Amino acid sequence: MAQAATATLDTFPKLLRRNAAVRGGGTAFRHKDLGIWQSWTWAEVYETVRAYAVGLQTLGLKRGDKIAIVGANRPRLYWSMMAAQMIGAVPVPVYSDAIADELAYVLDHAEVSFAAVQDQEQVDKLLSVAERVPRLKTLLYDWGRGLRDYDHTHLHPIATAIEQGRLRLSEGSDVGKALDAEIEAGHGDDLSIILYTSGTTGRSKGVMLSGGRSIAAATDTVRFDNLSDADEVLAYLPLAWVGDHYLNFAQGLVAGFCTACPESADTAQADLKEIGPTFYFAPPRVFENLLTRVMIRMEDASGLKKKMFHHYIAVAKQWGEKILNGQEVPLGARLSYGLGNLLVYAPLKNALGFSKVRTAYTAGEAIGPELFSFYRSLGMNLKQLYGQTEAFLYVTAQPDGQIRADTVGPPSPNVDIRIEQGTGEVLYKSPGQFIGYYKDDEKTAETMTPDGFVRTGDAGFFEVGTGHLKIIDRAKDVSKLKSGDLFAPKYIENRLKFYPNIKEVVAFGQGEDFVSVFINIDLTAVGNWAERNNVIYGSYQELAGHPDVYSIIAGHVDEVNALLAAEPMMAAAQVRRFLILHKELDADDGELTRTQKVRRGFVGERYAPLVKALYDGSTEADISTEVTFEDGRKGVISARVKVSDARQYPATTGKAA
Amino acid sequence: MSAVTSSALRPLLSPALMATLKGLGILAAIALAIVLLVHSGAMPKGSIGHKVLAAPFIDMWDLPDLLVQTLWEGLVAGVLYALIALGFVLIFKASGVFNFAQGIMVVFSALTLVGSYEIMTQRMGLPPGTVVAILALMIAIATMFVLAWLVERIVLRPLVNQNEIIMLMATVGLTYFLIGFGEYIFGGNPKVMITAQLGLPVGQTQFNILGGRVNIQHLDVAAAVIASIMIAGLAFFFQYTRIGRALRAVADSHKAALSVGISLNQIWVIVWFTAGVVALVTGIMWGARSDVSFALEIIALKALPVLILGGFTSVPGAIVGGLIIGIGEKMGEGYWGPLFGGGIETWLAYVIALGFLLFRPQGLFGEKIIERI
Amino acid sequence: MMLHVSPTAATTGIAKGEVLLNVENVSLRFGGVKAISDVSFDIVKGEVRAIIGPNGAGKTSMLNCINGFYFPQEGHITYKGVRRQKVRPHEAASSGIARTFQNVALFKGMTTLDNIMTGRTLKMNVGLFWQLLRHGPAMREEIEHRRKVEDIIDFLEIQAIRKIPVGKLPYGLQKRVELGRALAMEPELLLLDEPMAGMNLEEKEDMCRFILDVNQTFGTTIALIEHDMGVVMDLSDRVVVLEYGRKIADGTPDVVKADQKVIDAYLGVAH
Amino acid sequence: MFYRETGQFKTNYTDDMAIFPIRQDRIGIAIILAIALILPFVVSEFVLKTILLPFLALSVAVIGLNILTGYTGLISLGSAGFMGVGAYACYKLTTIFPEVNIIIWIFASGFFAAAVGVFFGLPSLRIKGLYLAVATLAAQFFLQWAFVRIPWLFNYNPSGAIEVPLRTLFGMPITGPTAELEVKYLICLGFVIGMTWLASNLVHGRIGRSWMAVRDMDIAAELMGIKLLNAKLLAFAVSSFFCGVSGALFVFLYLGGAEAGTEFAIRLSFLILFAVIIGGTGSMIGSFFGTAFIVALPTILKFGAPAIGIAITGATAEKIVLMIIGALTIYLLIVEPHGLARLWQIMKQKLRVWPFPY
Repeated sequence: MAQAATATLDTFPKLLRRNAAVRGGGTAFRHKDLGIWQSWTWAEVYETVRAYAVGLQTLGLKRGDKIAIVGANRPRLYWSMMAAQMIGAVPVPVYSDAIADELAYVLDHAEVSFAAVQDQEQVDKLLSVAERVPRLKTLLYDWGRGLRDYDHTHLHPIATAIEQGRLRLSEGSDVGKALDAEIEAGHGDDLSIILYTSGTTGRSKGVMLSGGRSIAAATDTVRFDNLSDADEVLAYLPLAWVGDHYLNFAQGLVAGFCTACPESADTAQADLKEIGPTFYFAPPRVFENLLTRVMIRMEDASGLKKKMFHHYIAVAKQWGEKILNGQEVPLGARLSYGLGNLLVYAPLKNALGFSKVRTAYTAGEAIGPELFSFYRSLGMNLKQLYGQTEAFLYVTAQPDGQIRADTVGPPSPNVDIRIEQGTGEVLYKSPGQFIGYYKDDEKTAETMTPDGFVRTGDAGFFEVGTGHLKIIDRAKDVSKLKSGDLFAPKYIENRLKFYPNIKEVVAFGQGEDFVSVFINIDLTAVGNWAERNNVIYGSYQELAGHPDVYSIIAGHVDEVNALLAAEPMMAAAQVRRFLILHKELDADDGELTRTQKVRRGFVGERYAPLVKALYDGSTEADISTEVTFEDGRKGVISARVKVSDARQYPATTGKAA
Repeated sequence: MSAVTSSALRPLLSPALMATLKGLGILAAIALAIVLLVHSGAMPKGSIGHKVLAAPFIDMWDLPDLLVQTLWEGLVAGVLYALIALGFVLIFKASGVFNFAQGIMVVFSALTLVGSYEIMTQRMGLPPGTVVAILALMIAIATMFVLAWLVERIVLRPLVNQNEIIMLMATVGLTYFLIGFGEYIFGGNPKVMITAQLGLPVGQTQFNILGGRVNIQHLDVAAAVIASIMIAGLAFFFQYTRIGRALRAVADSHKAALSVGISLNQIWVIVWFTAGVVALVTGIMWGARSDVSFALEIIALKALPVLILGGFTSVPGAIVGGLIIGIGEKMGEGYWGPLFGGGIETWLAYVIALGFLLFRPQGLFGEKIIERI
Repeated sequence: MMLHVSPTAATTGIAKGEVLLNVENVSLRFGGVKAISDVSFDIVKGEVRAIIGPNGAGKTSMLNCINGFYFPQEGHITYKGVRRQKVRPHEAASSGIARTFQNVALFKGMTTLDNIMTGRTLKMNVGLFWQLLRHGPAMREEIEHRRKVEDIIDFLEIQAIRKIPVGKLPYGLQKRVELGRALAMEPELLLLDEPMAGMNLEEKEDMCRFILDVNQTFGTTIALIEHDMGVVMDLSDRVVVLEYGRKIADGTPDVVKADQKVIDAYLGVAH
Repeated sequence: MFYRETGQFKTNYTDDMAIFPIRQDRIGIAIILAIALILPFVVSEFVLKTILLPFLALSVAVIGLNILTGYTGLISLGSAGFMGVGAYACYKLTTIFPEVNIIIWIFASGFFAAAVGVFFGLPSLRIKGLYLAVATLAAQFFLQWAFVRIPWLFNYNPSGAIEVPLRTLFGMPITGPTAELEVKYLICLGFVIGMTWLASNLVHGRIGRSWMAVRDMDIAAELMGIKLLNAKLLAFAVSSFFCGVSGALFVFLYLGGAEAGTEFAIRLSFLILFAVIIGGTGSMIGSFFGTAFIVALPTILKFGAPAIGIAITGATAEKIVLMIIGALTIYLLIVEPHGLARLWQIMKQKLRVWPFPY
């Protein structure tokens, strides 16, 4: 059926119409609101979106117009996208926690004339940048608290827009017919959405995606993971991120599964548990935080329980993955694992809300092998994928049975990959790949090769024998030490970040004599350690500078150096000096991207005195930095940071490479 | 005694006096109304109204000797109620615990006394007499001390700062434990108090007055005297000894008590021990009037209405309340009881207390509570 | 989502800007101690009225008179044009006066949800029979009011603590729940006794926002006692200043701030 | 550990406000009910008679007192008296109108107890705490006296006791000496289930919230528009109703004609209060725990000790039982002043968050 239908199902509105017809009674959306899971069937959503589309038309939204979507995951914001697409307008989801400056840039660049936002907070934010976004005329909001006394000439509740649309649809059949015509007028090659990438450098770029390609890509992966309308996901990732748009929106419409929206950010964890999704995606740091919390909570358990927990976790470590992969396992081990499942794994998954997860993905950065196999050993089918906004997510993904922590798997269905000679850069051609960057042909040309391949900017190679792709680092970041030895900063950073005590690492070494790193400690993990050892601290800064903390981190660096020494290509790039930063790297200060990736260059400039200290042999250095608080105020923090030396290991396998 | 108690009474006098005057006024009005009703013929002889409102008073007038006898018996019962209530008040003041076990401590202590006397004379072959009785008395006192110490250690200390209901239930638990323990050690059969052996007077004297005869048990006189001495002694103890002052301080504030240099735990032991001794004295008196057995438990509960009348924290209140209940109960039983088929003694005290509660919830000597929000 | 809690103003006939409550020459004594002497002021429908003054000035006693915990010995309180005789707290409640307390008077053993549901008691009237069965009208009523309570929970952003016993909540959240409980009564006059006492800056800002939102969204008249002068000046339309049970000033925040008596008695001393 | 709540979400308020919102709890309740139904056919007559029947009959009274004490915060020491009212009311009703089914009368006798309860609850408006406890003692002693002294109540039987007549349901004897124990048990069980259902319905709704509001903070409750007198009297009425039904069950289905006047003595009042406190105030399930504690413990001690070879006479056993009940009560209060229900709750919470400790 799908095959025959896809020919015409080339836009999301058409898919929505299909879902309403095929599974009208099936649940399309849930939202924990007013204490219960409000639910909408596909038929209801279709009806509502139609009404909303007419309402938007009435307010003046036209084909080709851009409408910004700002807010948390809420059904009405998803419907805003659907309704806009229904009449040929282009939704532009924007990160809701973006600061005013970024927001103004994106809205202006995208030439939005409409915006559908969540609540007063977003309305205020948009109004505050209104002068810089001259085209923005009409605001719609989902939740009206505090907005009662606002000037409502250009401000409308979404509910009212829907009501008006409904009214017009009921007035005469020609309105409905006109709408049907609009749906039909939509074409697979039309611009479907613009997703702004946060970008590790410079301003955000608007990635243009077409409906036809998006659907083609989603159809492939839905089949790849056997997703169906019996599945359920919890939408908690930022709306503006490709992951949410792909995994929840596109796959949801293609497979017809139910998308559940949490009540609020505070309750997301509890809501996850209530819903019990069957398909789950989270970046490695989420899994890492969860594991850290698990371990911390277990610290407080009684001795016997702790013993039991660790015993069965060890059993799982030994046998769990093998059992999950369907390998041969002795009966005794199977029994022991079964008992562990009863006592530990299943209850643990239940406590985390993962009981019903059939397929889980992680992506975005490298995941620690320990971390990865922890979840897999519990019987949770966690896999890795490698993707990009420009590809509309999937470039590679791990099929069941070929799952490893150190690769990102073979190419996804219908994806071609080639590795550029010399630079090692990964290029791909995928069904979902983008049309181009919005209003930036230059960048588009840089990224897309004439033969239609897209540059990922990442360096990697195919593993011989398995055909799995391995990503080392950003292609432009892979560089050489003064000695000419290879220096892949990300590789070192990731190795260090696998330790729960370390939250963030920035490695330096390009053109230098040796490698050195900045370290951010993880306040939760180290704070917990401090509590248990009666170490008193008043602030992050104080804890970071504590001598005992330095010696803990030195231990981790030491271990990583030993690991690096064992790898021929990396042995020369051991960490010689490190320091623990006095503040947490923060997206508000521009040190991280909105997706929490380190902006290495920026950090290097910002903390230049510290970098200098790493290489000039001094044992401490003074630094003062300007910080931005949540409310936009700025302040300065100053500190004296200690620099520490790390132990070096001889290359164990000799300099073969 | 008078000097001591009156100084303790002084601050309470004005509200108490007011209440008493008010009460007397109301009583006088009621009496006048009854007289008028009877004289106007509205209540013919034999009518319910006459039976309830007039006949008992006419009886009192006609047989004054019986009235005196009843009043005396009420007085003695009242003194004993007052003693039990006193034990409650002591503990409540010092530790805020409503000691439900006070009544059972009365029985338990008396049983220890009689029981150890029995064991010494019958099983150990010691010669019956005053010497052994005094020895038994000392054993009983020692037992009460051990009990106080154990209660502080095992019950109060772990439960400190729990709410009053929990504390009450703990003492109810203690009650059950003591009943079981007492019966287990000394057997469940009623025992006879060793009245004579303790040197208490027995026998009775008859007075011919008011055209009739009034029987006065010597023991009752002794009971009244001993109770009075006891109360005076306690008042003296509270007023003039260091520990006594600490105890009073603790009632006001725990910190103040600590500043006197006595730990709260010690205070509790002392208070419970004191209450134990009071219980022992009560037990001897009561045991001499009837048998010693746990059937006395019901009588011990009578202290509760006494407390309601007098307030949980007032020593004079306990005394006055005890007398009112004792006399009221005997008069009620004697003059109105037959109208209800007798036996109203079991509940009359409570109903009297209830009546008071409805019209003066703070008790006879309590201050009017202003609830500030 | 639009809020479903509707202001009751429409039914009372007192228009915005008219006098809702008038305190005339009220005096209150405890035994010989005078807590309030001859105080008069009015509260106008729709305004935020602050009552300020040093400790012991009689502010809380004033609120207690208004909602029936105390009966003033002299003077009158006129509410909605009716001069009140002795009014019991529950009667004050049914006439549309709600209240929060200085030291949080929540029902500690109950959840946030149940606490706020309690605020709906007056609006619920299905009898014992259906309550026993918890079906039919009783359940319908329960659900109807649950919806309204959920609106309040949403409004105050306390979804995450919906089913947690309030005794376990931090102080700031308890205050918020208490406000929620008062709002559940859909009051016409809301008395807030130091709504921001013991809160940190962020919590105070939140609470300010909620109070203003309540005032604007539902048109609820608010009388509040507060110590934080900044908050008072920001929030209130008019301020009455008490000292030792007497009124020493009354007017807009600016006027009061400039009043020499106030500066001497209060601002100069306490802050 | 056995609680796997992931994926249990509520899409409407009816489900969300259900008394057992967690599926595993519902399954547990179903299992317990199933066991309760087959229990009389598998246990010995002795267990049925000395443990199960008094357990069921008393549990209704314990729930009743829990409504008053646990939910509304008012202490009563007169529960046995109110039970007596139920028993005598039922006796009078069934002897005056023998043609009406006894089950209806057992239920109806609750109304008489409720009326008496309201009367004795009147002082509760003005007095609180221990003072109220003493006031309810007045009820206890007065009622106890009335049961003995008013011969009309026991139909002038020379024994001075209720003589439970033979009554049938569908032709099957359910009360009186010829009734089968199993039948009595099942009737009792029916009452217990029904009354528990009613009680938990009540405490989960507006009335229950009013009670708890009065208990937790009466000033604030009044401010919510709750009339304190009404709420308290209603609590007295409902509580006494439950006690009354319990009393009728106690005499008609458990004692079956023993001398009832002495059964409803102050000690029983205390036992019921014990059960409430030990079981856990403000908890339905706690009421059952508490009842089990006070009913089963004495029997187990009395008959269990000889069974495992400890030779004690019945009389000694009774004394030891008293000691143990007393000591255990104190111990429990120290370990968990909020009763067995709190322990159960903690355990349940542990199971829910397993393997985590909190």
